[in-house]
Amino acid sequence: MADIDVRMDQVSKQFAEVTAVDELTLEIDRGEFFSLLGPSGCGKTTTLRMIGGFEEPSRGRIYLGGKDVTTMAPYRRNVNTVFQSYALFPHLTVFDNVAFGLRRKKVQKTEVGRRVGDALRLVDLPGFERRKPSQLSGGQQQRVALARALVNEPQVLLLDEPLGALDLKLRKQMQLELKRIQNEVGITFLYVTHDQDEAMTMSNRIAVMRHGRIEQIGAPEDVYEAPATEFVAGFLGASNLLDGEVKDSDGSRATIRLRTGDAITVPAERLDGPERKVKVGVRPEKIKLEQDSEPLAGGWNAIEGTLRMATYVGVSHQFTIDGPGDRPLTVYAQNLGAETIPAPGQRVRLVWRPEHTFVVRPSEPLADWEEET
Amino acid sequence: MADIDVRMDQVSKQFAEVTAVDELTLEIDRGEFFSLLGPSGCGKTTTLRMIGGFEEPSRGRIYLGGKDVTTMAPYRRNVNTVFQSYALFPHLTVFDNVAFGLRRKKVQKTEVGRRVGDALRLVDLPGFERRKPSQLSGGQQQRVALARALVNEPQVLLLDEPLGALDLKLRKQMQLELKRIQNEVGITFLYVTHDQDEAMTMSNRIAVMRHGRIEQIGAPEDVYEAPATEFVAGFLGASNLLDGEVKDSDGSRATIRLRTGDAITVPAERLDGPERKVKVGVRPEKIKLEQDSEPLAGGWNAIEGTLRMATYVGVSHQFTIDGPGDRPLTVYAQNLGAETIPAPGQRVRLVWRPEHTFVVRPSEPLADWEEET
Amino acid sequence: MVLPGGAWLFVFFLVPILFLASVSLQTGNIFDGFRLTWHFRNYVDAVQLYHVQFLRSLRYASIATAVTIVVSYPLAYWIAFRGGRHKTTFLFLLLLPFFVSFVIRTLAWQFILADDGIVLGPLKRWHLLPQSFHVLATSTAVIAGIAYNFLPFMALPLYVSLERIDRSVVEAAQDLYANKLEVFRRVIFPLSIPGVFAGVLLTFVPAMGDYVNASILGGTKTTMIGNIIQLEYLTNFHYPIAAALSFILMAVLLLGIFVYARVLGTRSIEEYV
Amino acid sequence: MVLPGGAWLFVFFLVPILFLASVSLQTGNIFDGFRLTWHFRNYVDAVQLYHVQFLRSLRYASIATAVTIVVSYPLAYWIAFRGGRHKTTFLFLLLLPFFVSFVIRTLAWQFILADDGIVLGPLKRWHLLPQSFHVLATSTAVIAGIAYNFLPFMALPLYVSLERIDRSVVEAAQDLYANKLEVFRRVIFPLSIPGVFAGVLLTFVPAMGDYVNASILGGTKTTMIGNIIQLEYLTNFHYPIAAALSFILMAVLLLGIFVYARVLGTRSIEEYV
Repeated sequence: MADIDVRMDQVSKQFAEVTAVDELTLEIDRGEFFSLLGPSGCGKTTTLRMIGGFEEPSRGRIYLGGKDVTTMAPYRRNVNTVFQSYALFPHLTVFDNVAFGLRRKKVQKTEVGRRVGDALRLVDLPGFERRKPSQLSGGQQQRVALARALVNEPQVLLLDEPLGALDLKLRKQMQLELKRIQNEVGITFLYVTHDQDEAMTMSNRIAVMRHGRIEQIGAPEDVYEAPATEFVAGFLGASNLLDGEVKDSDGSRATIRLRTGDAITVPAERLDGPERKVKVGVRPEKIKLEQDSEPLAGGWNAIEGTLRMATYVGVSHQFTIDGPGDRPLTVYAQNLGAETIPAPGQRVRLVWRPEHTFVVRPSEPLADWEEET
Repeated sequence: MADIDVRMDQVSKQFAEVTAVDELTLEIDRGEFFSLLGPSGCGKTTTLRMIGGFEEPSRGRIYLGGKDVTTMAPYRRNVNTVFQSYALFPHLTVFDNVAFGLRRKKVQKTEVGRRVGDALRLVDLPGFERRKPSQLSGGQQQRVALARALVNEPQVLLLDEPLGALDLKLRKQMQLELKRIQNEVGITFLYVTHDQDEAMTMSNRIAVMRHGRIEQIGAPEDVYEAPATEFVAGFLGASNLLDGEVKDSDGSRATIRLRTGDAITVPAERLDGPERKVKVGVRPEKIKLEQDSEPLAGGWNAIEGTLRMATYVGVSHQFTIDGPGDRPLTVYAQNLGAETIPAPGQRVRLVWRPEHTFVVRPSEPLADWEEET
Repeated sequence: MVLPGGAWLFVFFLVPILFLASVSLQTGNIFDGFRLTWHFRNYVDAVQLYHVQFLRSLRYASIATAVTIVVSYPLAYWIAFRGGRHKTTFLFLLLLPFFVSFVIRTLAWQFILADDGIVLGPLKRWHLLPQSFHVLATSTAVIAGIAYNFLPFMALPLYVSLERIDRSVVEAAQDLYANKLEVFRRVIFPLSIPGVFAGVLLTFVPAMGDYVNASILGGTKTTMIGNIIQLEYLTNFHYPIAAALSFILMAVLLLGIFVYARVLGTRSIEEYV
Repeated sequence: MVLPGGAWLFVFFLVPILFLASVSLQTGNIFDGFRLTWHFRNYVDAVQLYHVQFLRSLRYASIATAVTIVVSYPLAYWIAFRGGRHKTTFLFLLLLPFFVSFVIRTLAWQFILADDGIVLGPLKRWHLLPQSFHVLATSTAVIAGIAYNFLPFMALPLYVSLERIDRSVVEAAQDLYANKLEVFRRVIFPLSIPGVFAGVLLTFVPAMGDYVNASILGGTKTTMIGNIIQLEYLTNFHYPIAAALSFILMAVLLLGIFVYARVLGTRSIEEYV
């Protein structure tokens, strides 16, 4: 079993009337890239701040490397944070910013110079030592913030939506860079984000949070391909959910009958409870669009619908289809350049493999404020 | 021929030492959804502001519906703008915000009430009349800004990165909504953005700008599949460019020899000049990854490389490959759930059809400031 | 914090006020000493004797405040919207005269406006003005002096409120068919109202209590309540009357401030402190 | 704008200054009138006669400014960082005493600190203090008065500069192993320096020219240059000497401001106007 770097044991945090974090229990392994993913207000940042020491839990204990740090002051904890706003010291140069933590720890002067140099090389900013933060672009400030935290070689690096202020191209580039840096330094990264692509691209494991609780925890593939709840399914991408009822189930396969009468086959292990009313879903890239005149291949799930809209987005085509009961369904098809695009209004058949079908527990609908960043 | 709503004739704008817009000539048809796409500082917003009347061109003429408006004050022009910051009047209610333009035009009181109601229904905000902007979420403010402009039924609606402040999910939703609204009202939309997906999803035509000039103009498919310059190729997505030299060319096909010796076939019409040194490219979703032991299908382009990294992003897998001369190449494969993923370090073959190969004019590399939003 | 905060208010606000209140209810004279006799009659006397000066102060302060608005609004507007890169330089130049001490400034003006001073002297000598014409010792001189001296207290909050107006909101109004006048009336002015409110507060309160302008630029017919308090206190040694007058003035001002803050919902004050 | 801006400075800044300069070079007396005789000797006389008061003013203003920093920094700090939702209420309470007129405030203090006043009277009667003990007419009283009266000019810019410090920068320092003292020394204090600079400017300049505190709370040994100017002008009618003194004072202050602004690179002033 791997060493555990961060352990939270039934941690709750109450702000006046609001429960920001609710009985959260979590273990993060040494060297892991772990993401807390969720909409704004889900408690992910509060969780991070409790580990950093900026908030004290109302209940529960927090352990870093086995040591109880629940009430320890931030400056005594061997963790460092990359803040969303970067929080660089505006009156200090890049060098002095990065050296700040080392100097507080009374590291020797020559050692400071060497380690700051290494950290700036790691984030690809050598030669920027004497600039002030205001003379840097957003992406460069982000790198300085990263260097300033990493130079201290913390046990855990906490990252609070560090890429949120960057534009799309730069964000994608920094995602790869962050992953590279984490591989290089081998430090445990705890990453907070509301961007599902970001979390999936970089993480070893993801915890999807909502209303202060973890809804699902697992590898990106597991969370994406087999979401446990309606909320997780919807938060990680388009999910094409349909209401149905469990009809019968043998050892390996179960049949679910939709309201419209179509029968959908799912792997039996995806049914995790005795409920008969369920929601089944399938990811849009798993669906093949066929003309409804083609013969139906055996062993595939199939439903029919009418194409409402086809959108060209370069790498792919996105189709919106009015499915059974006029429910809108989404299908993605890679833009291979050879496909024939059906025209809006045409009847189409959507087929996918039973093993790509998932079954979720229903969630309350998203509140207004959850849309906001 | 369609009516022309906006015509710019060799328009330039000089700010002190900087040429923001350089001899720009442009025609936008009535009812078109036209996007100006480019990095920040490319002159797209200045172009929009000149059409809105907030900047006066240094040289050239601007026509709206055939009428010369080059020096006309903004309040006399029959265009309306949706500002990036929304620019709602903070002291007025939603109703008064939307009614502002109608009242200035002395529209009758009952008519104002009716049209404001219609506009709020169009943007899906009925019942919000008496709120103040500060009581609305970002997405709602954006809708009010849209309603406030559309209610005046302008000849052209100018949109200056209106979705820039929204988060990803909301942005995607508003893109579809904007497209729907434009279909419904039939007004010409001139849309400014630095987000290539946004431009491609919504537009009839796109003008890609850089350094105050238009680099390419055309339908999203044309600009994406056959970019004219290296800059356009890179700005609209990953482009996998390789240096080569034109070897020979018959009527329909030309052969380009790469530095590494591989021969690439391209449609002859893609060569638009006598240069022999060219760059050829292919979009990452057009490439199939094969084991290099498989037999090579005839008529396809093929190069070999080593897989460096495979990234899971839910809907697709992204592969980074060290290609000929260790040039990094990108390949996307839709996550169909049935593919076998090659392991990093493995030798792979990248194959694609000649008709998906494009040839571009080289551009200067991106400057630092062009990365910023 | 309740304790140090309370101590602060107690020592620097309540003690002076309570002390004033106590003195204002005493009787006696400077030779025999004063005793607290709860002599509320002092207030009646103060009002009977000096209500003219009190109302005059109210009038002068109100007019001077109005004048500062009229004068400093265009200045603040121009600097905020047209100042460009030199905004702060302009603002500095605007405020430069006020870095010079209050009294020196006012004295210089007295020199200049004197009956045979640099302005009126030549005009009278050349018979462009009657010999009897004078500026000093008129209410105009006092009001102008007050307005001049308190101008920065109006100009600064106005500038801040105008400067804070989002430029794109102004452009949105232009875009929505508002001409220059309408842009100002419908958007810029309403959004600058917090600045006007703050400026009125900062100008009116000290103007009410001022006595330097009236004593240097004014005459016997322009005495303000501040002069009376000083006179009763420092010259006549009528401490109880002086205290009663101070107390009334302070009460009126504090009441005014509270009502005013109430009306604004404290919002605009909060924005400017 | 060059024109109206220039006109503004001309009328409200240059005219008074030039007029003062002219008066300061005249000779004559109040009965025979004054004439411009380029009598530079007035400056020599002014300095010879009153350099003591001038240096005293410098000293008092410097000490008072230092006192306001020491007193208001903790107050501003506490309100900015610990005030929470009630920040503006605390700030309002802090400033409340200063909404009361300058003179009334100072008079109340004179009442309180008088030799047989509410504080010293009982202490002396109970023989806790010698009969000869007094507070009024000492330099301590004058400096304390100045510091008290100009406190808001220091507290406000300090508050603004502290309030503007990004909280996450403070957290970053804590995160990077800085304890409370180091967080203050390395981050908060350096970032509040613009506020200190602005506060010094706004406190020192009026303190130098002040005469109300010295005349109400002080005695003959605490006369400041402001009192001298007033005396020479209003009582002795030595206009040229008064003008020369004013001119020297103004020149010293303006020179000081410019040097100061230069050192700061005008940045911190810009941030606070």
